[in-house]
Amino acid sequence: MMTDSIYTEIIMYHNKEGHNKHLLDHPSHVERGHNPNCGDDLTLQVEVEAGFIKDASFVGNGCAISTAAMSIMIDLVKGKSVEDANQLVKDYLEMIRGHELSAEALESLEDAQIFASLQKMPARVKCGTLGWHCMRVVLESQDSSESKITLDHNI
Amino acid sequence: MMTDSIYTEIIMYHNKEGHNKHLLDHPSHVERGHNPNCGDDLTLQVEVEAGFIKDASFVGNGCAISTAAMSIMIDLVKGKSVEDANQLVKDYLEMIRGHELSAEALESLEDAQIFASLQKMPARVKCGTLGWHCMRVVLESQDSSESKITLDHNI
Amino acid sequence: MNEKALESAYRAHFPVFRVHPDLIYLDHAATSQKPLSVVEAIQNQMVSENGSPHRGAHQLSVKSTEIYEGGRQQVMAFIGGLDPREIVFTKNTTESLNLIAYSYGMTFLKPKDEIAILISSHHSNIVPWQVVSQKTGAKLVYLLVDQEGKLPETELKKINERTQIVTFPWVSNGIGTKLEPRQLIKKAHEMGAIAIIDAAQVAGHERINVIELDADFLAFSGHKMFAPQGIGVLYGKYELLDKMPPFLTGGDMIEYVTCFETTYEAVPKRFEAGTQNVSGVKGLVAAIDFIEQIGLDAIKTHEHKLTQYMMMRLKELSFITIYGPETLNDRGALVVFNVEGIHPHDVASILDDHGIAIRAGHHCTQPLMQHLGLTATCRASYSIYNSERDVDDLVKALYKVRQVFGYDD
Amino acid sequence: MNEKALESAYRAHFPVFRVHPDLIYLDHAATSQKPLSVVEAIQNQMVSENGSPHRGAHQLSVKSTEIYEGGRQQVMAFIGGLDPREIVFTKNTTESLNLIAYSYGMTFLKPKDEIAILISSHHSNIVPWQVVSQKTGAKLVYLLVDQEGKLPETELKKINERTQIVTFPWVSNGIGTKLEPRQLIKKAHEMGAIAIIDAAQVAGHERINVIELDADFLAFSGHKMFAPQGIGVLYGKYELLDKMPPFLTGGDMIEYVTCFETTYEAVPKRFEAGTQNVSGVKGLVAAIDFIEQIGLDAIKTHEHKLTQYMMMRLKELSFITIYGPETLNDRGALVVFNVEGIHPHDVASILDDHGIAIRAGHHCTQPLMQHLGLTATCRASYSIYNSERDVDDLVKALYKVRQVFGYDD
Ligand SMILES: Cc1ncc(COP(=O)(O)O)c(C=O)c1O
Ligand SMILES: Cc1ncc(COP(=O)(O)O)c(C=O)c1O
Repeated sequence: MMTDSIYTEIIMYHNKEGHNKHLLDHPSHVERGHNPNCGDDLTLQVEVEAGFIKDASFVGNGCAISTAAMSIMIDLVKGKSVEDANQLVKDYLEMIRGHELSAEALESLEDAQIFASLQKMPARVKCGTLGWHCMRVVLESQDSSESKITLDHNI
Repeated sequence: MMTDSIYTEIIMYHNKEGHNKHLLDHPSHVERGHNPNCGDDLTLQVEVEAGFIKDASFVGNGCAISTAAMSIMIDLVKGKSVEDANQLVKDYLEMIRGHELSAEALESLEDAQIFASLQKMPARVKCGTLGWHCMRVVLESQDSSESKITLDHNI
Repeated sequence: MNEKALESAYRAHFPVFRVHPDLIYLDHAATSQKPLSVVEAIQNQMVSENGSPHRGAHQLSVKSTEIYEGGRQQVMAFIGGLDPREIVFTKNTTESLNLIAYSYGMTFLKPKDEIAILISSHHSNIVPWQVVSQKTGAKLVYLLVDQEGKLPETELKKINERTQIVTFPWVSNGIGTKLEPRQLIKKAHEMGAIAIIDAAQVAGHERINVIELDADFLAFSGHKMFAPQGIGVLYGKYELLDKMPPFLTGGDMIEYVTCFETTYEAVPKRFEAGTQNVSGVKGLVAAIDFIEQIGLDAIKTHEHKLTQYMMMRLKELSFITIYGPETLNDRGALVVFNVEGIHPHDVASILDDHGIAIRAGHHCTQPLMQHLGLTATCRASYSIYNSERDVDDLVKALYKVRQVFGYDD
Repeated sequence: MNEKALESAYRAHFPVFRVHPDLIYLDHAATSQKPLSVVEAIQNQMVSENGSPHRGAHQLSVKSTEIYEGGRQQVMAFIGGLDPREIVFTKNTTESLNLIAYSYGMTFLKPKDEIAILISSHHSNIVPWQVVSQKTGAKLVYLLVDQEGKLPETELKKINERTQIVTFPWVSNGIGTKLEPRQLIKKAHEMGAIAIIDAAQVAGHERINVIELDADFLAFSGHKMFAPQGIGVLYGKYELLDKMPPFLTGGDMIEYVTCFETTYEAVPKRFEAGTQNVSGVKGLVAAIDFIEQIGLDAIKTHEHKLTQYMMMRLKELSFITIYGPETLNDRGALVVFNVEGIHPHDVASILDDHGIAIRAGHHCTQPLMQHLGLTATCRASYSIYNSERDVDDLVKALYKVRQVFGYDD
């Protein structure tokens, strides 16, 4: 009943709450992520200022896993430096790939740790990484032009 | 050792002898038969006069089965009426297909009966029917124009 | 035999349920489970009958040729054909449809010609025609279905003198609607077009008779009708196949090859290049034997009952929306639905956790989904190995799904 | 283990020899016999792991995806690849080569371009290029081999600035000659052409390393390397595959389909349309495991010994003409020969009657045959399940063949 647990523990909260699902007034970066197979289509908005993630939010439609993962990610990175956020992205994707993380790294992922069980649900991995890939692109880019990513078949 | 027997009993004789392997002076029909898979390429020549097969011969190259079947057929039909020859062709092809023939029909095939065992050598059926298909085309045609047939995958 | 006994007799043919006794497999439309007889047929072929067909004089090669060409005869009989030359073996429905598109479509279509496609078609019956359209200039015209997936009479008017091809799924895997193929075929022929039936969701469920249908082409996959993956069928009328150029070229489909020119074999071998999947044909024949032994009528009766029961039970749930036709006779062996407030992929994941395999998504029918205003749906599809108990378990599990999402039904 | 024990250990892996204890199978180059482990792998897949890959969230679908994508990794490793995206699954070598011809050839070739083909190529590597030539206006240029099947240095000059494609069999199935692929590839690259290796007769016989070879494309069939029929492989460099349009289109190779437009998946899935043969991939992986367990070096050593012995024994027969190279290192695991005065098909039929399976004919290499001035030949090809005793029996039976034809040797 691993699936039930991932759903019950975290996702409900974020799905219902939806406190991160809105538009930003002054996003510096807008990144759309989509997943043709599921029909997930979420857009991440980020306001980066002086090397810090001042604000973030998302809009769009997707399954519970993709939206919850997105929302939990936003909670996690808000207020962090670009450098720290980058490390979180790296750690999160490593975790999903099934690599061992240091206790410290794991802890820094806070609520996002629950998605570790996606390792055992390969069909849903792309849902759980959609938002994080958007964030990765945002962090890698220096400008704020709108781009569009499609996930490939590896994580 | 069915294969050995078909080879020993009849084919040797006709292969070595080769008394039907030559050109006719005045063929009324020339029919080329070929078998892409084996590389058999034999041409049947027939002189039909007043409803009778006055003479027949063949030229070309092929395996022992195709050349022996051709040669034995020529021995059999020479001097026969077109009608009788037609019946022989019909009976021979029926025999190869594995259909039951009347004792009489079977007997009329004389030496060609040995090819009945081709039923059990499906890979060689096309060899054993090549000459007979040429004869069928000759008998069906009214003119003496040269044509070219390729065997299909059924008999 | 009573109903229960019959059900367990059916189920007993499928070893997968011995390995996974709790599995409720409701994804037959994606791919079928395999009866023991098919598994054993493949095993026998690999162990004692394996050779390369057509090319050799030795016994194993002859045996392979017999299996392969005998299989052609059996497939022909299975779909009511009369000429084995009209049966081409492929690897799946997708290759069958691509073969028509490349060999017939690319060769005979011109600008201004039209290809009429039912909007409920599978991607495999859409994308190849988009490619043909791009290459030949022929125009794609979609016949639109209603909310139930049925084709309104008025849509038939789109088939006109410019139409060269009419192509459609007999049963749509995206919404489950079963069409009456004859009216479409008749209309196509009246206008001088050819008609292609995608029978992927029909083979093994209904008696097919290509002669009565007067179909020009008909395609299906073995793996959806109890046979192994890797084998498919294309039926085509001889006079059409005969005038078509080859598609894949290479070994076994040629007569004479010189450096610069090649003469091709007669049909159907012209379309079967390279070493063929005899093992797959052996499995397909075993599947046909299995189907004929159970009986297509019995299969249909069983599936019909399941459809009826599933519709009834799902309708009891206020949070379920069912798509597709109300009338049972217009349905194939699948029910498409959505769960209020929950994305289909989440539904499928949670059901999977309860041992229930369904499919969620667009079912390779995105144009249909767009037309119906949907993004994704859940699909439960079934066969003789399913029973009413599976439906009961599905219903129970759907309540659980709702609970997980905090609903209190 | 001594030689004899090793031989019977090898043979014991193959159940076909339990069913047919007297079978001497010398037609490995046409299709291989299957080890028990492969038969069992297929059986397991069908019984307990069968689902439709990629599309589903349920366990069997996930399992299928794992088998399929895991298989891609293993095939990659087997041929020394580094990027699984460079492995495309097809149904056989013929489809792999057609994929290149249709997708690369038809797209990128223009009139005046040249395609250089080794004349010893299999029809599957000739006819598709004839079709490309007819459609694009590109010219076919044949690299001619000598009587031993070897490529004289001077022929390399035919590869020039106009050459876009160089394609050749690493080992020719028609004469048995093994080339040094690197010199051809190097020359191709110097001239800006791509190089295609037909490795159908190499996979499972030799270690392949696509990176060291610097091959652009490489094709082979599962069924010739202990795997089942119906599964093949195309290796292609990522940057080439990535710029190629799809070949077969339909389900699973798309991202978004609308009525009139489609965006395609990234490679390799772009080239894998429709439900794939997971069962075949499972069998292919089992075959790779089998090969690695025996060891490619051990296989090569064994085959090398057999070649040596067969050459020696056949040379003792005054009525036998052997074709192909004298030097063992230039040979694959097959010997091509003719029997004086007797047509190869007759030889094969009589040998078959003595339980010996060889192949007779043109071996799908008619241009090579014409070039060498032959119509047909006999071919004995072998693998680890063969032994020197098989060769002895072949020699004895060849005397019988001559006797039947009235020769007194
Ligand atoms: C060298 C070579 N290339 C290509 C092929 C074609 O392989 P397949 O028939 O499996 O497509 C073969 C075998 O028939 C071969 O020996
Ligand atoms: C209606 C329909 N057509 C075509 C296909 C494609 O079949 P395959 O994937 O076996 O090629 C499917 C199944 O996926 C289908 O349901």
